[in-house]
Amino acid sequence: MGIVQILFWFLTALALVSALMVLLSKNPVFSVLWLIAVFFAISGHYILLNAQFLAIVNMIVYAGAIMVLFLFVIMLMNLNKETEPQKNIWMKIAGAVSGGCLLMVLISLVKQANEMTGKTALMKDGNIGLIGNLGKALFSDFVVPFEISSVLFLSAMVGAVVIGKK
Amino acid sequence: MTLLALDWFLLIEKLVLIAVIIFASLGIALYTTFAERKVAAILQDRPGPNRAGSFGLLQPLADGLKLITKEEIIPNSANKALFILGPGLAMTAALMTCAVVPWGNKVEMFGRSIALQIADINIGILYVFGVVSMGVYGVMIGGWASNNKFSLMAALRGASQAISYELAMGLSLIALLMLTGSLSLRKIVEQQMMDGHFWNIAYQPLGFLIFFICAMAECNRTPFDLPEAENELNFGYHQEYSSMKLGFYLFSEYINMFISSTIMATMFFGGYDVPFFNEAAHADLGNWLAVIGIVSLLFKVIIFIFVFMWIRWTIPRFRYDQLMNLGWKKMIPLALANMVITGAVILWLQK
Amino acid sequence: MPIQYYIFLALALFTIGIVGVLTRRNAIIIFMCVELMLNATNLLLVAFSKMHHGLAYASDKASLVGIDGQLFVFFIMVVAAAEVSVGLAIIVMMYRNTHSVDINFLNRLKN
Amino acid sequence: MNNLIFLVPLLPLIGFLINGLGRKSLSKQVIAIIGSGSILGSFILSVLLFLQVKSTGTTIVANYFNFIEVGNLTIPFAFQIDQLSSLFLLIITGIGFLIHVYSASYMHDEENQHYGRYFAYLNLFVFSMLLLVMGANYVIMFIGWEGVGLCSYLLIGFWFKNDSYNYAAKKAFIMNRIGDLGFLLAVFYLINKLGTVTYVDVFANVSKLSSQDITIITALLFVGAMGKSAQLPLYTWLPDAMAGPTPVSALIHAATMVTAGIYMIARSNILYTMAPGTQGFIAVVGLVTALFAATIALKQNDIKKVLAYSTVSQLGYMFLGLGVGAYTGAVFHVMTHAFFKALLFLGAGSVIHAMHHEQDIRKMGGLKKFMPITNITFLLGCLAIAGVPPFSGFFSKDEILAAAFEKNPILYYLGVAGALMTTFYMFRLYAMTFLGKFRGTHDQEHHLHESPSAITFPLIVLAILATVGGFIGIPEVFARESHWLEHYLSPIFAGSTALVEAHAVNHSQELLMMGVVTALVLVTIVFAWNKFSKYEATATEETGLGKVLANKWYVDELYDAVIVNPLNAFSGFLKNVIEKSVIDGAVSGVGRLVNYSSRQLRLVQSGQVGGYILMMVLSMIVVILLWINDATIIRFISKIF
Amino acid sequence: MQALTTRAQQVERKPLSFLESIYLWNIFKGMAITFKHMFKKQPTVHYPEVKREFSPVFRGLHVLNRDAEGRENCTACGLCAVACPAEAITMEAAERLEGEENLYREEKYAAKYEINMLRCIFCGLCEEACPKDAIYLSETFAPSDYSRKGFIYGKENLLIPNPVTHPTEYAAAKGNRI
Repeated sequence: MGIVQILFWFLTALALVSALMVLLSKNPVFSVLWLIAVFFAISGHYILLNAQFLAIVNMIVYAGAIMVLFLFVIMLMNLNKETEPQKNIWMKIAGAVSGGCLLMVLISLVKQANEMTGKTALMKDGNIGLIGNLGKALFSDFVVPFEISSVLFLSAMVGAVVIGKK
Repeated sequence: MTLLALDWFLLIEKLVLIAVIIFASLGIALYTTFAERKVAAILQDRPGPNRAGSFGLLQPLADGLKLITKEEIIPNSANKALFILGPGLAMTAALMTCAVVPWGNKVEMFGRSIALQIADINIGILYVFGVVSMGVYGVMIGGWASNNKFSLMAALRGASQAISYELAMGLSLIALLMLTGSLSLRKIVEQQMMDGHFWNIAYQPLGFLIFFICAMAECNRTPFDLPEAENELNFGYHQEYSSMKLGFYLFSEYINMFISSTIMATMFFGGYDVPFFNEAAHADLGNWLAVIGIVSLLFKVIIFIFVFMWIRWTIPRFRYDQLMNLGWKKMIPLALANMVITGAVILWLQK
Repeated sequence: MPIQYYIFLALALFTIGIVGVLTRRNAIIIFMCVELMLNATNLLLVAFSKMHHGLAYASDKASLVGIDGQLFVFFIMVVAAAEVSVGLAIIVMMYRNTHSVDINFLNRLKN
Repeated sequence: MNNLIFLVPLLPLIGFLINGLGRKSLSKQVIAIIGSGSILGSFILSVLLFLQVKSTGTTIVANYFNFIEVGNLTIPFAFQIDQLSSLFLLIITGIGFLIHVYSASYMHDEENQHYGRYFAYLNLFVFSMLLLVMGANYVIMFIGWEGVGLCSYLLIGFWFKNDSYNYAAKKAFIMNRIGDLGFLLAVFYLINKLGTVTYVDVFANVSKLSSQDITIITALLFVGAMGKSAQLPLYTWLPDAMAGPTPVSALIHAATMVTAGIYMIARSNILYTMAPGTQGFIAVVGLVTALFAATIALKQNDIKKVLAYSTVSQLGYMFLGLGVGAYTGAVFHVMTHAFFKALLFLGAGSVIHAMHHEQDIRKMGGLKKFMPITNITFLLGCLAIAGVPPFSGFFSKDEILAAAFEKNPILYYLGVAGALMTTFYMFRLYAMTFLGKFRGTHDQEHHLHESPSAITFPLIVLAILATVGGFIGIPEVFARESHWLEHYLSPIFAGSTALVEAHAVNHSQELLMMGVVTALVLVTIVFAWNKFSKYEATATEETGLGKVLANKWYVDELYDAVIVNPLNAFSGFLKNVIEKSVIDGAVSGVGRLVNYSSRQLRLVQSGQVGGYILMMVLSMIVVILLWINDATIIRFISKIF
Repeated sequence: MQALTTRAQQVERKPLSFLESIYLWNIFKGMAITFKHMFKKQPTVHYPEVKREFSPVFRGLHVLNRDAEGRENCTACGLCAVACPAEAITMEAAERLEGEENLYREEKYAAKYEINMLRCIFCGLCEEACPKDAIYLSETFAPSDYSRKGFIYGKENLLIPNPVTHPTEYAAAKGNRI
């Protein structure tokens, strides 16, 4: 087991445990922090896949900006364990069971998909994850979506301000 | 990422490097606290601390000792885990930044060529931003976990300040990155060292100014020290902290200052480049070249730290609305304008 | 690594997101679970992009096959950020009106 | 020229849009200019088209787009310009233009907004009528057919603040609807049998139809014509339609709309020629209508009512002509009738205008000296309608009567009787209005004056036309090959004439008949003139037949008793019993059932987003399970447990 | 509103001009000012090593004097207590017994003499009032203690060392007086 494998399994375990803890934490602030841990784990996976740019963008955008917003909101609303609304236990069980069924069905689906067997993801080689290549592709082939997404951002910003000002 | 290859010598080398850099950072931060007091005294026509050791040089140790031996108080209603996590996060985030800074040229040692940089990654400066954005969590978590309204307010104040100024900071750097065409800090330094190239400050004075101001805000230095305004705003996010946890917060701030000075020196002032000295022509100096480089970098850093302090002891703090106005209405448009102008000039020169 | 590992990991994360949406009542947590699901897909996209790239890489080292997958991830992040800004604004509005973030109060669909 | 055809109906449509939308902002002058100008444009184009058709003699079919395309059925939006339609175009646009000019002055007292509305309706009417005439198939014709119905409703109820006018408008609309149903059924029948409604195709494939089919189609079409052209028993709307402004009466109820039925039958002449049964029926209905309406007209005192019944009567003559196969005669009469009836209506309008909306002829008299132009033109119109040679009515009516004589002398004699009655009531009307001494109030007398030139100009033009219009159809008796109209229309009726063997009445007999009829007419004129020029208002009640006639044979009452009241009672029964208990019961029962089951189902709709998402996830699972191979999934699941 | 005094001035609140709103120029001016101070002479006296000269009329802690033979001058007349505006001085008198002549100069002496240093305002009136030169204010200052009680100085704190037995301490305590 090389260092890549070790890191892979470590990050996978971290991601899954943290993701579960997002659900299981009673306190929303802990949920946010666990979710940040998930994002870190996923960023780690990106680094393993040599998608450096995405790794760091994931960190800046998700962990650095989006989750800060979540924290802001939660802290300003003063949400904590006591005020956390809880679902009735049967609903929780139903949700968990149906989710588990979905996972099982999906996994069986993937297991029997012949296209996916024997394929591997290239780990640390390959330069497509580097910022130079991504930038070239982004500003040549994907420049229109890029501009449109900037417009989307602007409108989202305006929307957020308008909603928030009411 | 060479880090992941199972090259044990490399691993040891990097570990040693990490240890050295971390301890150096801590030491420098330690003495920055001392310098702060000394500079304040000098600017105010006072001698400053001079009791512990000659010229008070042992003062930081005494301070540290005092912080460590003080009683640790964790408020009853505080969230214990997060209360401890907060300063730890702040410290970690502060220290993690040094990973991508090139401290000097390569040194030849034990038959290996060792780069004085923990990791020369493709996305160097982005990494710095990523880590800096993590720094917000230390403040927020600490402020929230204290379970104190004033701490929470200060934490939110600090977080929104950090986020606001991070934007302008990034934008101001984009203009510079257009010039360099690379995100790797080492590449940026090497470009500045080349013949016929001036330091980037010559090309990007406005960008540097914006970056400098934003760095000051990121470090919560006066005039942007709203998050920790002691008497005026009922202390800051660390109001409930005492002892070493408070020390961590204060320390992380000084480390931040040190690191941001380093980044500024690297990005705009040639890093370990010695002015008017052609390194390439003096290859015979061997490892001493690296030492000269490190000294040069540290010298620049010290000047920056001094400027930080100088400003702190000159300027009163902004009001919060002024701070936000400055960030959003002045800095960001300026940075954008700088970006557009730089882009236009680059295009014009390239035809 | 075998691509299936990544698929399973992404599926597991995705399912955890779904279970979170199903079992929690806090609108913010549900929103976070949606983000989790988005991230699961992002991970899968990157893995697939590297899988396709790996096939092309064997013959051509400079090949850019699979780069679009990573760009999709980039756009997903953009959309997610926009979504979060608006979504959180909505949640804040909701909190102002109902003084709660419990989605069970949002049962206007009923009438 | 051919590519300008679409402009002919388009101009009035544009006029309609401008006037309709700008009725509040445009000045009256502009509205009048737009309204009349668009019609004038159409008229000029129509003249050009007419000249082209006249010189080349070809039929132009302009195909624009496919109006309906379902399965095998393709109904193009197409215009057909041939001899018949070009002639009608001339009548519609020409008289329409004159009436527009007339209206510009006549309606000048209206508010700006209503003035614009009036012209918009008028233009829309002309547009619909042009569509009706120009359409190359029955469906386009039907669009125009419905359009004129709509416009007549709108125009009759133009003064919508008066309830009785609205009632009249509704009556016209409903009567027309009854007829339209027949038309629509005929079109469906055609589509069913032939799969096409285009004239050319239909007439070419007539031989494929059995005689029964043709009879049914023609009968149904005739029902449509009965409604539109006010034939017995669907005529009662026309007299009531006098509620509208007088120019409207002139345009719709004299010159154009009511002739739509004639046009339609003339257009489908081949079908009718092949259905002798229907033709006989038409002849009888036409004759009965002619006599019936004439008798009513004898005793009417409302100037417009007299004219309205005379219109019904004249339409009856036209149908008589159609029924006896004198298609040319019928069309000829349409044309001359358009001239003199428009003239008479406009003259009546002029009188009414001068009398400040007094329509009772008993309160008029002696208007001759106040309104010389109106007097003369009205007199010319009366002479024309009475059939005094050489006025236009003489030629056209004579042609129809001659054809009727060929068919059956009884038809002829009755027709002559009707013509004499026509002469009598027209001169009664003339004498009571213009001769003698004024019987109105002093105030009215003070204000009596000749109408402005915008009113008299159309009168003069129409009077000239009514006088000389007959010369396009001089009978064979007087000069060989002199019947220009017959010659011109011969391509249209070629199919019919080929089917019916020509047996002309010999000339001496015809001349004798003409002489006798003319003499009788002149006698009647003298009689009526003398009788009514010295008319004095008496308070005596009409008795006997006079009362019956004055009350229009009690037809409206009869309809009320026979149709309306039972229908009302039946509707009441349906409404109160069937609707309430049966239909409402069923509907409410279904509603209650749905309500109940919804209330049970509503429990699923908790409004909780979580519940919905749970459902979503479960259905996803089900879909995937259905999609992937069952065997593998079972194997997989059994492996897990 | 009518101004109450003529001294009231309207504060001008103009919006900042562009240059001002950038802050930079004024910041540089301020920084130049602080930078100048780096080169100013420090007025600090490095106290324990360097002491500032007292003025001749400096009034420090009280001292109960002895004469050259080591006898207490005080006769417990109470004039100092009367003179004291802060009423900080109390005393109890006692008669000199046989064999105590070497201790007290007069036949009456202060058996107990207390000054509350927390009340004392160091005005020096006691010194003025004393007919025997028994009390005077020294150059010693800034006493420190852990409790308020410690600031009630008794004779043991106030008495000057005996010039006969402890001549050096006496000299030090006496300072440059007389």
